[in-house]
Amino acid sequence: MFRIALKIESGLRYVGWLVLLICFAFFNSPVRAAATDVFAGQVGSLRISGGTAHIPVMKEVAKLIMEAHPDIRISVAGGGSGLGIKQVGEGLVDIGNSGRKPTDNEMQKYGLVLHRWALDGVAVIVHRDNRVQVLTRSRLQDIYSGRLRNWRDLGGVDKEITVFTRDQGSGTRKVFWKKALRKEVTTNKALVVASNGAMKSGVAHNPYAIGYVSIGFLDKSLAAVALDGVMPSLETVQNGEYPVVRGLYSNTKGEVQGLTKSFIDFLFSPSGRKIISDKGLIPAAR
Amino acid sequence: MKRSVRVGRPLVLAATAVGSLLTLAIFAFMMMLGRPLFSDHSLNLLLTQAWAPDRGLYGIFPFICGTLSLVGLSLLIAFPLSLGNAILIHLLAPRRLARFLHQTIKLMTGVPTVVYGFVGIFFLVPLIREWFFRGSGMCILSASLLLAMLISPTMILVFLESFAAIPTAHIRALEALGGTRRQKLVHVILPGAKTGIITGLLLALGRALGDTMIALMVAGNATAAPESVLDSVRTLTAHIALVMAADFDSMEFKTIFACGIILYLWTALLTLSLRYIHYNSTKLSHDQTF
Amino acid sequence: MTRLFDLLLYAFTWLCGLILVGAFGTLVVFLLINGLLALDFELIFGSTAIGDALFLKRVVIDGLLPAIVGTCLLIIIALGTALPLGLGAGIYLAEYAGKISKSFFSLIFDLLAGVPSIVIGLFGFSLTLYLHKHFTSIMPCLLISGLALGLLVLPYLIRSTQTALEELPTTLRLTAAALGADQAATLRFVLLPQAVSGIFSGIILAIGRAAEDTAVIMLTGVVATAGIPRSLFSNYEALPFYIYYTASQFRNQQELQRGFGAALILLILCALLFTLAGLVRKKVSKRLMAK
Amino acid sequence: MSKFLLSHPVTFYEGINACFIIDLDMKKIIETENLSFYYGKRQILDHISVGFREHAISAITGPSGSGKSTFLMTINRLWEELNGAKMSGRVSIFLDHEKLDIYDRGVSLSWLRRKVGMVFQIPNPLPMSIYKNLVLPLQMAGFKKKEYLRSKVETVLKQAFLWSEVKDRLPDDARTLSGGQQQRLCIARAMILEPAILLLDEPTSSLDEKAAREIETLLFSLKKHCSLLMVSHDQAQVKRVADEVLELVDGRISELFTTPSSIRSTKSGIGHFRP
Repeated sequence: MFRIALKIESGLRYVGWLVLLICFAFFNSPVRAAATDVFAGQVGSLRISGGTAHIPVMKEVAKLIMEAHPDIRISVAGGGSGLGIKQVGEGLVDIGNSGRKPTDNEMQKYGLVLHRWALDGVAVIVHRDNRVQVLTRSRLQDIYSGRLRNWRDLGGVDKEITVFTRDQGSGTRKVFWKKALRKEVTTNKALVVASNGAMKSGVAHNPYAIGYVSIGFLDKSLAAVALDGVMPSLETVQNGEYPVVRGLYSNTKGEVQGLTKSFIDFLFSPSGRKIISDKGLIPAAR
Repeated sequence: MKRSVRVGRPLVLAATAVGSLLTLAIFAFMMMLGRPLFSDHSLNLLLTQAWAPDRGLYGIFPFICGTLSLVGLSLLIAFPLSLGNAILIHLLAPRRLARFLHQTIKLMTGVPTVVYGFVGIFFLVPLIREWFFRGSGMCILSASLLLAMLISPTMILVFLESFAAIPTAHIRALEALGGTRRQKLVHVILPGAKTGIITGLLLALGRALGDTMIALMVAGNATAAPESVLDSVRTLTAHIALVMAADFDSMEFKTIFACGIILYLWTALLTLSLRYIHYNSTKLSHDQTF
Repeated sequence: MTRLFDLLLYAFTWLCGLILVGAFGTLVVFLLINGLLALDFELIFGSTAIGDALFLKRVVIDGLLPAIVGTCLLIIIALGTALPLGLGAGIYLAEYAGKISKSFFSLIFDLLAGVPSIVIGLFGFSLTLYLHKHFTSIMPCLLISGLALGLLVLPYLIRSTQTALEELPTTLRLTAAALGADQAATLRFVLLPQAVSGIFSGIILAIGRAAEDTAVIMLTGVVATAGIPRSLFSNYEALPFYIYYTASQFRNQQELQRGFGAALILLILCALLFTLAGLVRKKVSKRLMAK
Repeated sequence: MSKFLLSHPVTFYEGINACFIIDLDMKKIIETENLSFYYGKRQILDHISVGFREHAISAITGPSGSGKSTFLMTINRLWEELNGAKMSGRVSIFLDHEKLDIYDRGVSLSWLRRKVGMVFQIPNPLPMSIYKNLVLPLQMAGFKKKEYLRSKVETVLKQAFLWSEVKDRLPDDARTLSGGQQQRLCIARAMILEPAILLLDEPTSSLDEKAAREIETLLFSLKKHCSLLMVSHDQAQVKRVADEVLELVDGRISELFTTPSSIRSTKSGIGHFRP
């Protein structure tokens, strides 16, 4: 008898928990960010791919929207600018990001519409313990071409330089190659990574590494290198002192509409601009 | 009942046919999509040139070298390691320890390769970087060590199976002659397990050739052909994974189909040689019994 | 001389054992140290309330839930398509095939078993591109990945079905035949029920393989952020890709911790599956021995 | 012990194309004509022509390797499940006194094997419950009704003197039974399809004396339900149970004789030879 009572009691406890859980699920309604109200009532999915410098902003915006509106699904993939342009052109994604302006050829072929929502710089980075934190562009060329192999020659420790570079489709690579390396060919001994994020963590965890990332990825875990005496930062990029700058683009095929339009519009809204500057980039006007 | 006879056979035959067609379709598709490579560029250039898209060179020679050196080194590490472990478990270790080792190795076959890669990046790479004067730690050596860990369990299990398959009569005969454990090993077990050892080696080779994640995460993916074990390399598999994320109308994108075809052919060759060895050994044992 | 050889042999083999177990131990301990602390509800559900997440009321962004769900869905699709094919082909090879067709088809399936997973992923990807040209709505997605993974695990299923049937004692077949069973009835009433645990161990191995593989899904539609997929045609997240992605893209210590947690979860999951498969196999062979 | 007198050889031909008929009035159940059998290149049976009586226990004896078991397998065509075997000649069975060539194209294997049951040397219950073992042949033949299956199980278990021993443990694994019980179970399993002929391949050789005797008694009682053809190398057993005996040596007929008991029961024991 006692045993049965015990069983019932524990059973009840179960039910209690379940009820609590369900209440929790249904009444704990999310605090809706007013900024995403334009998405209210919209359903469907949005596919985004391409440039990896865009990812932190894209993820944050997607998170904000999806949390407030569970009926909307936004997927964010990397792949690089080249892939982004190609995929949006082929209709594989709704928004293709690129860290460079699509070429005229690309724009014509696919009928792309560009949305430049941020200004960005490409910063040279080293490990934060590295003593070498100032370089001239010709020194940088020496390092990336493989003519200069040891940090000792630059006043650093006696260790081989590990050169990081990006894959062929990267917009960051293209901008860096054109504006920082002045089209110097990169050594084929360089380690190749596939995204800004990978470049950042690769350099941050290797005391003898050098690489380059979007300034949005700069933080205390690594050291930015002053190029020709100019430290890469929001100000120097904005006032044009820092030489390696570019726009961040979100490209669509034809004029935007529906969910895609709302998403792009959000990037230019005050809350969108806030996210962009929170992520270390300079919001651009339409 | 009657109906199940009539339906059953065509049904399973259809399943077999679909499975086989898919297998062949893999090859056909890669040939189809990689065709421009064979017509525009001579195959020779593709296989011997360096990789420098900036200069219009789309050779995958460095990646072939990278793959072979990585796989070669990992086999060089894994083979003695596996043989030693197999001998230890089969012959030398006390029973309980042997069972423990055996279980551990079986468990190791289940470790996902991405986990090896993950631990490699955060544990092995910094170690290698500090131990050696040069290099970034993301190199052939680090990747081979991990790859050796990945393929050893497979090899050990095949070795053990072939050790166990040696007729006890042969071993008893040697024991009756007063043979020591070492003599048993040298005169009976190793010669008797020759086919099994080669089989294990080839299986492990196939596994190492086909692995993507360890090379992709740990070997550094540099596009130069390697000169030392501390150099960073890109394997054919990693090349596919990396360039896949590039613009797919370009010449470089098409090279990944060449990589795919090469990998397919290599593994097919391995499968065929395994067949051949197996066929020969069964024929041999057949001849012996009659 | 002999002594020395013996000594060297002992030293060498023990060293080998030590190295391998040591390496594996290091791996496990390293993951445990770094990942154990991360293992909690927040790892899986992120900042979303558990109830909301489970009832799909809110999207889990900072947790592993979408990745875990994605991996489970992949397994279901892969097994759902590969199982009928694998069982059918395995039964055909074991029971119906003639000598020549048997050796032909087993060669083909051996080839398939040898194909690297990235090549299978490439096949899935190029198939998608090809289909996309004709039907624009087809893109890399959950369904494509699941199908490609199905192709990856197909040889495991075929082989295990075939061996499970072939290693059944001949007396079983003779007995059934003597009782008036034709081939189909023998299969349905006697052989398959007997082979079921052997086949089951193959299925578990296939699940482990599908859960673990990264290369295939990397090429066929997995992404870093997608939430729990709504349809078969959407992008998705998966556990092994999450680990790969975190390894190179983590932005802070918290994300790295989650990566360790995910690696630990995947390791435990696969180890469990492989152990289970081993136990089932053991039971089978024991039973057959008893017979 | 000597319940039967020593048998007398009726015919003994070093023979080719010999057809033996024990009794012209006798009702035959099985007849073979020029039956030869090859396994690979080896000849197992060499032009055997012989007939067996209805509702009797016919025994086949001979040294090991003389082709006894093979002979048995030609009668339910079980040899066709083995690889590398070849057969020539004719084998017929008589159902309702109508002769039927069992190698005729129209004969379905499943049907034949339901009509010609078989019990093996080593008891071979399938690895499933006792009940499942018994109903399996019926299920495979397409019977589904639960009550019918149950009643049939009870009937055959009673026929096989096994009912009282196993009626409470039908769901148990059949392999938990003793050897003798297992063999009786197998006989019951074969009988559940109500065969006209029951083939027995040394059914008692793996059992102890006591279990063997039980089986023998069982076989006696089964004579009224069907005709039994049994391979046995145990001469004493043959004397105890067989109504007629065929002795094979090297695939040929060495002796064919009827035992006194059957002479009594069939009036005439004279064999006739027809070239």
